[in-house]
Amino acid sequence: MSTDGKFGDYGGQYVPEALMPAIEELTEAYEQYVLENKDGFMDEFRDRLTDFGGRPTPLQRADRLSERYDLDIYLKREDLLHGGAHKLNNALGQVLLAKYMGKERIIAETGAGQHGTATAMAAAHLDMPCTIYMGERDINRQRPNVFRMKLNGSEVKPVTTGRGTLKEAISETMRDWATTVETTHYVIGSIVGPHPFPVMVRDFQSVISKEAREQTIEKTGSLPDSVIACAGGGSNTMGSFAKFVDDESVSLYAVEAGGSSLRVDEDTGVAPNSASLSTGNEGVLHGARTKLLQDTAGQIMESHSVSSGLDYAGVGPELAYLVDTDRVTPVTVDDDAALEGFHRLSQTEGIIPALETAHAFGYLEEHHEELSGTVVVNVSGRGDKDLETVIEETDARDVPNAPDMSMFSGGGM
Amino acid sequence: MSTDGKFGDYGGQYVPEALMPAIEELTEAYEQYVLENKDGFMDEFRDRLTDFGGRPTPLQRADRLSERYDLDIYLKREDLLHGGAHKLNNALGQVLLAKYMGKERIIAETGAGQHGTATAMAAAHLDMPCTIYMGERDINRQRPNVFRMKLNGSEVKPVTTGRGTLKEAISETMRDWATTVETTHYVIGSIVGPHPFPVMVRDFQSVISKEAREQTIEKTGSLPDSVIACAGGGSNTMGSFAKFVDDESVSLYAVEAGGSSLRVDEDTGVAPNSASLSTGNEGVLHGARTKLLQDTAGQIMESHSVSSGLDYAGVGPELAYLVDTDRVTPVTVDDDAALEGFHRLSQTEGIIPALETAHAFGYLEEHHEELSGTVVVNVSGRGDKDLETVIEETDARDVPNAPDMSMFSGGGM
Amino acid sequence: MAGQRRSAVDRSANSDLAAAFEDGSAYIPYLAVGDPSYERSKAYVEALARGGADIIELGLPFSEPIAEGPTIQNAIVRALKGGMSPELFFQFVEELDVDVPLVCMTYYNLIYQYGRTAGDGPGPEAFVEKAASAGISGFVVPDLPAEEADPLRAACDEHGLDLIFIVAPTTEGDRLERMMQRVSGYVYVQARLGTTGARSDVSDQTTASLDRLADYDLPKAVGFGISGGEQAERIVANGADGIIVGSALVDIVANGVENDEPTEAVADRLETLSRELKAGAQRGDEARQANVDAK
Amino acid sequence: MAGQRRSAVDRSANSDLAAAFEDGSAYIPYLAVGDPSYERSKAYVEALARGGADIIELGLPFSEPIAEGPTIQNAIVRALKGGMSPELFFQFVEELDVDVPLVCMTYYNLIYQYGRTAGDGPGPEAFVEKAASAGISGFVVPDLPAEEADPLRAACDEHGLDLIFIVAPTTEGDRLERMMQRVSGYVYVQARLGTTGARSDVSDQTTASLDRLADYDLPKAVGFGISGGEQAERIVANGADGIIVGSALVDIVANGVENDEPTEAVADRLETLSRELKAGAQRGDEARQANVDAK
Ligand SMILES: Cc1ncc(COP(=O)(O)O)c(C=O)c1O
Ligand SMILES: Cc1ncc(COP(=O)(O)O)c(C=O)c1O
Repeated sequence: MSTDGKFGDYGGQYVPEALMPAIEELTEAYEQYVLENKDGFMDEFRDRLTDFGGRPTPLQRADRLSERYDLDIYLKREDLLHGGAHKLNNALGQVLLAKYMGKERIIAETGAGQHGTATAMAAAHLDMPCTIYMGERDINRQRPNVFRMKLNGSEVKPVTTGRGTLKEAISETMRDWATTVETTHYVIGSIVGPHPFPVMVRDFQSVISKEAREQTIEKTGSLPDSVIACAGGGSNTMGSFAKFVDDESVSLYAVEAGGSSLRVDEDTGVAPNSASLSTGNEGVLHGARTKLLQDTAGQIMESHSVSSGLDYAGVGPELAYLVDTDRVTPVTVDDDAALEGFHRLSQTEGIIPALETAHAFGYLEEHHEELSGTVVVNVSGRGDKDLETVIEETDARDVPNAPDMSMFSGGGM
Repeated sequence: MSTDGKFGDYGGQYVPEALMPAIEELTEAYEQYVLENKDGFMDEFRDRLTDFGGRPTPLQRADRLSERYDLDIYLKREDLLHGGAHKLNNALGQVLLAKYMGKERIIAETGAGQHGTATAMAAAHLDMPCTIYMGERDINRQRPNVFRMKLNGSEVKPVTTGRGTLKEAISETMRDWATTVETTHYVIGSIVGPHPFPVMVRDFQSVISKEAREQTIEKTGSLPDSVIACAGGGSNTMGSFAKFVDDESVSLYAVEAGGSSLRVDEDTGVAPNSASLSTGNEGVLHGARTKLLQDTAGQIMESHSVSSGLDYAGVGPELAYLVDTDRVTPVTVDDDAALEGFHRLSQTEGIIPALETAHAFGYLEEHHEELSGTVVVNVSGRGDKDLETVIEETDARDVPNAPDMSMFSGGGM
Repeated sequence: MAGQRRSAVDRSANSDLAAAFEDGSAYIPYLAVGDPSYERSKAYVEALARGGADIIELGLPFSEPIAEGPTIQNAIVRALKGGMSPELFFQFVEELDVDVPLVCMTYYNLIYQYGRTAGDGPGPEAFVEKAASAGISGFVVPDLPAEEADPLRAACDEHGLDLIFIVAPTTEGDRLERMMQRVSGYVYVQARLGTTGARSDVSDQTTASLDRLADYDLPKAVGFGISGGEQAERIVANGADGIIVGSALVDIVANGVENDEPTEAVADRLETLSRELKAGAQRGDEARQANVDAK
Repeated sequence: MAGQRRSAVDRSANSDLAAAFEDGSAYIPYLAVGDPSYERSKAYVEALARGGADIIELGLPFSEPIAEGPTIQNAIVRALKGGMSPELFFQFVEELDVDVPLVCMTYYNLIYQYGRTAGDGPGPEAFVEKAASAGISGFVVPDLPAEEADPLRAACDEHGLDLIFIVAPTTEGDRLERMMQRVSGYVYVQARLGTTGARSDVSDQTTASLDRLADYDLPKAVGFGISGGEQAERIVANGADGIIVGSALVDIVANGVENDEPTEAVADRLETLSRELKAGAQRGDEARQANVDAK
């Protein structure tokens, strides 16, 4: 697995000069602390993931879904991680690394607020001052998460440029970093950004597949036939795939947000989806060369997904590479099917998934006949954060398997 | 530990005659399945708690609190259990038991909605139709939880009698049970109600202290000096204490909701607290003899707490007995101190606790000087469900350690 | 009523209640005391007596009436709002101008707590003593199964009061035996599963319960869901020694409250329904007698 | 400017940019092309030339300008809203009626993508070729560090264009060396950490950077935060070979938009500030000369 920052032509370090020394410093820290366990960094990281984070998360057989699809379906329960999503694996790793590096302050961007809340929790836990940048529009869509960050003592800075979503928040965080780089570490939220972020975030998240691989063998006696994970930036995805990449018999499916349509209008610059792996093409965004949703001129498009955590125009360079080399199969699930998947998992397994995660279950429903044997699905997060959106979106369309929600529609939660 | 339904004079089976056969049937099922592991019931229960629930939950050293109080503080992380509170230990056990008993339907009451959501999750997981009774007023205070129950496929029935809170919901569920007792199991939410509920719920919850005891010995080489848990009905409390009761060196503190004042006005029938152990007296409620908040005539009082999960006028008979025999020390923490505890844990450890749980941290702050050595605090649940209440209540009073929340006050979440 | 009987009542029961079943089947109405006010409630109870009640069950309202359906729950809420309390209840009983035995129906906590108020410490003795002196003949306590009843039974014995138990459709075998060893006065046969409330059908469960009780030498009064004369007739014809009627009467009180009717109008309707029920029960007696004669 | 110099530019650079530094220090203003519209923007850029610009940096707006502060970000948003695109940018350059060398400042994705549009597949060649033919003399690409620059450097070499790099206060050692091996035209010395934006102080970081660069034989233009003539003077006096001014000029454009001012009024103010900056730079030249003469 690459650690030199390039995945074929993807990856790299396309950042302002002012950040390059920090990125070099971080690369060195990554190599020493993460790869070589200097000062016992990785030991402390694993201990804290266990005690603070709640690892290992279970691999649960989904009895009712298995029966429905005549498959052996196992759920990797990252929704049980502290904070309610896989995001803490990375946030805790990076905040701890910043501490080992002697940094005094943490900054991070957040879209849906999941990475922001994970970072705020980790920063509180490790006593690091923390500022989170969040698009103003996202702030309004995800108020509970904003509140959680503040409760954990983080400062939340609204980003008003552009559409006020994740893309703008990342840009703004990079600007802060360019100004404060000597004392500050930027905790990026997915396997995106300049090297060493994509490999470092992957390494922190790969605990998912490390555990899932062992757990599947323990429970079934062999490797799974397929692993399915949703893909926004791709951190839960690569986390779920990393330790299976060398197992050639294991099919890997990255489920992207198909939004309302896969048709990308390059002329008007609007992508009604967030399927960068499936419909994007090569370009440079936020520090890395990767697959992007961009218009013909190279301007980044406004992406769309019912789940704000998948609503990003780029994707991790490593995933782009694994797709090009046919190791990972990119697939898409649209908003409607994701909502159905959300309701299905809630009703049949008693697990309310994040809307991001729900895409993976939408895929299962639509393509289970193409799968066989043992299937591991990563439950990247829980859906508590999405209740408001689910009420609105379920109300706005006809979701056949939704419960009656008339008592909720209209009023706030 | 008692399994005959009496704890000294407490406990018993004060229920309508129509329910007695069901209670006898349940007692027999409890003895066979739970105590004797008939048909491997306890094995399946433990497996499902592990894979579906996420057990064991960690015992985490709270570094920053330990430093603050010069104690060795460990957190038992029940907030990481699926659903976000200890409630699933019990709900999963009872729904599974109902299945083993051949019941076709589940009913439950809920106050804050935590037991209701846990039951709804367990019922979905085990494919059992489920109806949850909830006071109308609680429905309005806890909409996200109502929505979660519905998402899991449960029916939520509003209870409009009385004040529309937990007390009324329990009564209403008993009424349903009296009508449908042959096919239906009533999943009670705490260590209250007629025998065998108090012992059965305790046994399902005692996994908390079983793990915590082993984990403390593993981490510190010896037993803790004290165990602290909040007490509403007392299920997380007895769950945290059960395996320590015979360890006489371990002090056990049950932290009750002091509300706005400990003064109980028996003449007007209003208790501005929910401290049944500390301020109540003996009586019979919801099937058991125990300590109650009641007026001079024996009418049950309107209790109060900022945390709806503690807002109950009774308490488990076993706890009442352990208090009378001086094994458990009942203590109280008022609304203000609980809110401060909420903010303190959020900021110093990166864990946003349930308002119920926050009471335990309020106690720690106010009485840490009386404690020594190793202290285990049960983090009975996470606070996501309480965000709205915290905004309102923090806004309404002066909480010195609260973050600036002006952007939230007024508007909904 | 002959044959190989197991005697359920060796204890010396209050003779009032037994007497009420001597002239054919008994009509036993229930109202919540204090619903909707002390004074009106008194007028209503007196109307029941005028309507032919043989025994009256007086509900002492408890804040958590887990055995009641919505009709009686609401009555209890109204009575509590109106200020009803154990002390006022006893005053009510003392002041009541009726000539039939009175049974107090309430929940155990009120009985249990009364000792504490009286300065005796908790326990049923003080309540029973006070009830006896106020003129109560017996108790029905829906949340007190036979297993928990010994202290109350002992206090009743001491003061010569009856303790009535409810036999549910699900009560049988050892449990039934245990209960029959403790019951006195009459047996309250619960017509069907569930809580109180007026319904129009009479369940098979009633007949089955009466059959199970056939061997016990004690009046069996059937309650839960009786609302009219024909029902009363059928139930008595089927073997009941009495009928207990609550929700159908409480409905009249509730209507009175809702429509702001004068006390006398409500009382008249209570009296009228009582007459209908009593007449139905009497027809039932005749049918049963005809049956016996025919054999 | 003598002594033991390391030659940074062995490559054959575009001679226009070098020439601009020959008559004393260069004044290098920046504006975002298309802000707030194509036509107005043209008038503004021409005003810069009238005001004494020696080189003009023309911003081709990119949707994610991660190196810009709020002032230039907003300019970019205005320009994009106004429809600015790479094609229009080149048309703009072709139509522009000024007599100074033009540098294109943009982000790498636009350069990289242009090949795809042109049918070549992604890569910088097509963009550089087009830029050269439209009359661009060089590039500044803020998100392209030396490590990723080889393809663009090669394309520039092929078309005789310069590639300017930004030296940050934190750039030193191997990294500085790597950059200086690839830079041509001039070095953009970033006056302080952070993003673009007008500020009134000149940091010590500027002096330190100029010192680190002293041994390299290439004009050093200082930018980031220069807003007035006195600042320009001080910076040049301290050893800068040129001053780059962006946000202070963009502020004038922004004010024009906000207050709905006519194009000429805004252009006049841009010209006036340009004269002030140019004059300041010239005073700086004189001070430096006096210094040299004094030695
Ligand atoms: C639960 C959950 N899953 C998935 C994602 C998508 O991110 P990634 O693709 O990096 O895992 C998010 C992002 O917020 C998330 O919250
Ligand atoms: C998180 C949490 N803790 C504690 C309680 C109180 O219940 P118990 O005392 O039975 O543990 C509740 C009840 O809802 C709860 O949600």
